[in-house]
Amino acid sequence: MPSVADWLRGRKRQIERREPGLWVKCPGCSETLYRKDLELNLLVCGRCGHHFRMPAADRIVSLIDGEFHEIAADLEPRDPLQWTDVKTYPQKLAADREKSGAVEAVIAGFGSMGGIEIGLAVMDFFFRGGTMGAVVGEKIALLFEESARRRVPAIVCTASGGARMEEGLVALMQMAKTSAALTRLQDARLPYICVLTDPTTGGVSASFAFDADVIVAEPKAVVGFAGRRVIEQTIRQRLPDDFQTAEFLIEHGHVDLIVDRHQLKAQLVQVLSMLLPGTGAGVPA
Amino acid sequence: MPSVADWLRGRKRQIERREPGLWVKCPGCSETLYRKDLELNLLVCGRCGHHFRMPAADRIVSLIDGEFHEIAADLEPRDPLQWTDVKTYPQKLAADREKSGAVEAVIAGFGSMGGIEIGLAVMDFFFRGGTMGAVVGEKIALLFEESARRRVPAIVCTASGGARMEEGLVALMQMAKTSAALTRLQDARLPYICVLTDPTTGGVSASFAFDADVIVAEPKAVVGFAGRRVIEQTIRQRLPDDFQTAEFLIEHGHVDLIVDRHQLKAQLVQVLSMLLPGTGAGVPA
Amino acid sequence: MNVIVEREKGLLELEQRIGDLKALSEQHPEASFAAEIRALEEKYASLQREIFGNLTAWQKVHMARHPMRPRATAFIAALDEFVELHGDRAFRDDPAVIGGIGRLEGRRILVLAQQKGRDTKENVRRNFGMVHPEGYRKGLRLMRLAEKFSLPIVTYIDTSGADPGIGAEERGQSEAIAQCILQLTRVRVPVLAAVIGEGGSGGALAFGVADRIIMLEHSIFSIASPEGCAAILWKDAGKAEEAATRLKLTGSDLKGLGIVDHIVAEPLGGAHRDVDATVTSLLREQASSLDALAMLPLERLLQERYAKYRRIGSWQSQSDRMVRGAT
Amino acid sequence: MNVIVEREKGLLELEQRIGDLKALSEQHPEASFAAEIRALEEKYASLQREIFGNLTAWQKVHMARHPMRPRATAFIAALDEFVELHGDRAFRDDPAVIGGIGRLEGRRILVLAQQKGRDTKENVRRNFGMVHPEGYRKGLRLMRLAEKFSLPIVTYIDTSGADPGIGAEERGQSEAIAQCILQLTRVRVPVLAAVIGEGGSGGALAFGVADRIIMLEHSIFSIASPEGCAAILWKDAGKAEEAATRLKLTGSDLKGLGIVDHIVAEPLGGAHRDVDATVTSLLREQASSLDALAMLPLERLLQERYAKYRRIGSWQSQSDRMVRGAT
Ligand SMILES: [Zn+2]
Ligand SMILES: [Zn+2]
Repeated sequence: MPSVADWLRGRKRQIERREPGLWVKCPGCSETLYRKDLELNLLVCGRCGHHFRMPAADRIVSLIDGEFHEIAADLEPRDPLQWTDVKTYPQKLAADREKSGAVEAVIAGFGSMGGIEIGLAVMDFFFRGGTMGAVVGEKIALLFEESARRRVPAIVCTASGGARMEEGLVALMQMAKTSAALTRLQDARLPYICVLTDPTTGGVSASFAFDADVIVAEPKAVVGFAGRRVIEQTIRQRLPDDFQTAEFLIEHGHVDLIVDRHQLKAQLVQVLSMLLPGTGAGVPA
Repeated sequence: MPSVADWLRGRKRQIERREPGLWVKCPGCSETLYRKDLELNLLVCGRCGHHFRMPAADRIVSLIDGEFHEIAADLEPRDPLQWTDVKTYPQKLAADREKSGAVEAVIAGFGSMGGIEIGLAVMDFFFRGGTMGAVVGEKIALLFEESARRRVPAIVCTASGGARMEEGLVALMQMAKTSAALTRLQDARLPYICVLTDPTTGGVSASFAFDADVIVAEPKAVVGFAGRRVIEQTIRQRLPDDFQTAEFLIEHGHVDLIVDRHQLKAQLVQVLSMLLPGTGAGVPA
Repeated sequence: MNVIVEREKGLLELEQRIGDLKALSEQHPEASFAAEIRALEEKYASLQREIFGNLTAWQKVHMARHPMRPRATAFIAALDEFVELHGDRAFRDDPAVIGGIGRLEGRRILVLAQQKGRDTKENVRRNFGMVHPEGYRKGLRLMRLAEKFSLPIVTYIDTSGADPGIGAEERGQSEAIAQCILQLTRVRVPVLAAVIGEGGSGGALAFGVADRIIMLEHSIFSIASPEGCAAILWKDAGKAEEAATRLKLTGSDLKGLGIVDHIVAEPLGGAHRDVDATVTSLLREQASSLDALAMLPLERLLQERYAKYRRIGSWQSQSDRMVRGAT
Repeated sequence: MNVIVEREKGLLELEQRIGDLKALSEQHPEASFAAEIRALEEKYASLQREIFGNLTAWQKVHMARHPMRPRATAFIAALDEFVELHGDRAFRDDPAVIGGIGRLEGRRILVLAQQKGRDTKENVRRNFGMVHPEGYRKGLRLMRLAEKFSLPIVTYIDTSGADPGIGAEERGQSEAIAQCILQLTRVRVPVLAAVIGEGGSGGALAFGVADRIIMLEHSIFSIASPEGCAAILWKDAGKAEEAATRLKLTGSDLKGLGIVDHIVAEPLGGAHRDVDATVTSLLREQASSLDALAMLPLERLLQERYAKYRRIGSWQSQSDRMVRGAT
């Protein structure tokens, strides 16, 4: 297992490699925002509250108290189908690694949050659109198994376009692999909370994401099984703007809570403190 | 426990006391039917298939192979609220006893069906509209408990206007009593099949009826929680004719099967034979 | 027309007059209204006793339906902490049911409540507390959550009944209620129910099968509304008041029948006359009931729950007129 | 345009001519058409071998989608007995899913099938085999029934994917599929899946997590349709044929990847050319697989299922390029 220092070094690399530019335009209110301010505000627009997509490393820093012990950090995908479309799969992986600084679409590990020891996996939409191939499936499965072994709750923050097409049916089967591993945590009667972030669809939403004990969504996050474009092409009509948003989901009964990113850590700690026996609010188990 | 002969004597009394008249008009096709023919045809109109409501004793004869060992046959209601409206509760009970020949709105007992030992309870709409008071609740609860003890499946044929108002909250609580007893059968992993017959509503539909492993309905049986008139008064519009019918229910996903009365016994035997391990079709366990 | 609201009018008038006089006496400290004020206050107190000292069943029905009566939210707001959890994970989040995890004077609990509105707007949103199948299914989901994480279930009952509409029937109102009742009879955590307003029929019972049932003094729990009962059994809606009396739907009646365990007194004039005091009293009773239930080993708790429901309802035998059962 | 249907046209024409000649030769026993008939029959056989002897992935995609391909109902009809059980007990009975209890060569089983239509009318009713959330929830209910009564679960997979519509999203398509997958990973009875036509994406996998997976020779099982894959990865729907090849969606490809266990051969020309033979072959394979699974003690069965899915997918380590995993 890499040391905290190792992990932080990797994280820095990821943050440094972010696309450059001092200014960002907010898709919510069209305001031009100073990137540093935005980052200090957890990538939430200070004016309209728009939640920008968050790289996995930043999310982990925003949730974990201090040290984070990453697991399986050195896993890299193979190429089970020897895939080529306009590029080869290894070429695409290399490009995403270069662009995002991440080595895969999920970071998993252990740390404490508000004094409660947890297993935490955070998906990264900036790497292959957060798609799930064998490595993502393996890390999520390890998180569930290892959380059960350590007798700590697990939290997964999702952001994913679904199963990774370049790994074919091997990728689809990660839905079953992650679900099987989750049963270990369930059998141990340990809490599992899923945080749905923008966007979460397909093979991730239709497997471990919607199997959680408590499901939280970030405001306006788009979450669904089929993609918006696929549905529009099928039904040949435009969908309403709020379709598949967190607000749509809560009204239709699919998520427990919508939580602003600034309250997320406190809210997760509060929920865990009530699900775990023998804990006062915010007090370690 | 009364002997078979006792039970048959009671049954005959019930059949003899049926309202007189040689001819019956079919509500399905308006045909005038000869009562004897109708009874020989299991109270199903030979012309349009309309299923007439069936007294409990006739239903038992139509389902059980030979002997039927009734349980708790001698239970009679008390009057927990000392109820009076335009009549007293005991007066109403006496009148229904006289008219229907039944002593309460359910008959429960044990026998074999297609060679499979079962517990069977049949509700009787001709006694107090099949309403459930303490005695009905007790007999259903005994059926579940005793079936679990004997390790045989249970079948309940419902026909009920709901909980019996003259027994107040005591009657409502029979929903909890019967459900609690059902857990004994469930824990023993023994099949429980409910046969919904016309009409089944309120406290019966909202308790043990819809908790069954397999739910069968007779054609056109009206089954629901709220009564048709209550809903029409609430929403101030007329309901479609098929509302709350068996056909409506199967389309909306609430019943497994609609079975004609002539096929009912064979169908129940077939289902049980596949749910019970170690039985061939129609072969005793 | 709520008969309690009607009778309160005289009181409110007196309150107004006393208030006016007190204001006047502050503005004119030279004049002495003390005697007049005292007279009015005595009149007020005697009227209050007259009106509320001995409520009939029919009056309690109207107290239970009083528009100002505290709703489940009043009690939930007084918990140490509460996180609402939404949805049935299948069809809709039913606003007539509030569910979530919380802490009652330090005790971890799972809350399930039927919630009427406090005004017209909220009543429309909450469907006047009439639950749809998806509301019961949200409840069922949360009961399973409670069992998984060993959270005692605390319910608040306040509904005239389950929603009697087309959609509710289409989506299986019967099945939804049946599953809740079944689950509560077997759920492997303590269950504590509190009837805070109207407990109407199977729609209320879906959250009302419990190890202990508490009723606020002027709440009711009934197999049917007195109006509905009168229409069916007397075929005369005018007999609702008589039906209310005969149905034995008050807390003291039901304690007598062995169905209800504790009655929590309300302030003179009803819970809405002093919401804080009512909330405090109920929470204190809930805390002590939860502690009592927590003392029982789980298997004993489940056996006692089983025995309790198994016992409700009595009969006589045809042959020997032997009387059996507890009630 | 189905490429198999197109290629079959020449064959059907020959069949017609052979039939005509045979009829003629019966009417005119004096004339001898034997040589001509034999020549045509040889041509037919060689054309058949040419067309079907070595199908490409793309051709198999079209065989899997062939309008005459036997549906789940063809296999269910061949069971010793079958009782269909309807409904999710909450919202709707989804006709795209057929579930029920039956007996396969004497073995009690629970059947779960995705069902396309055999003609336009049935396709409309069955939504072309595209399942809604309530269809998956019917499946989930029946999986639990199977577990309760120790019935092995036998599934038939034949869907282009889960329904991609507004209602499906509103009612939680993701949750419904997720719960099915989860339940199949842990259900305490043997699970045997058979891909008989199209196995499309998560919507197929919802019934496809199994102890053993059988595929009919010309069925496919894919993460996405080749057309969808081409549109997304090439941004060119014209690349569907290439995508089909690259996706490794045929039975032999997937057996190579360790995902599929058995391939059941189809008659030359595809399952629809001899439905009875296909049905017989699949049922025989299912019966023997069920017997093999029944030999395993339950805990062993569950461990092996866990290990099987836990193993799918491999990776390399960044530092030492060490290769791990089975596939
Ligand atoms: Zn903004
Ligand atoms: Zn007729």
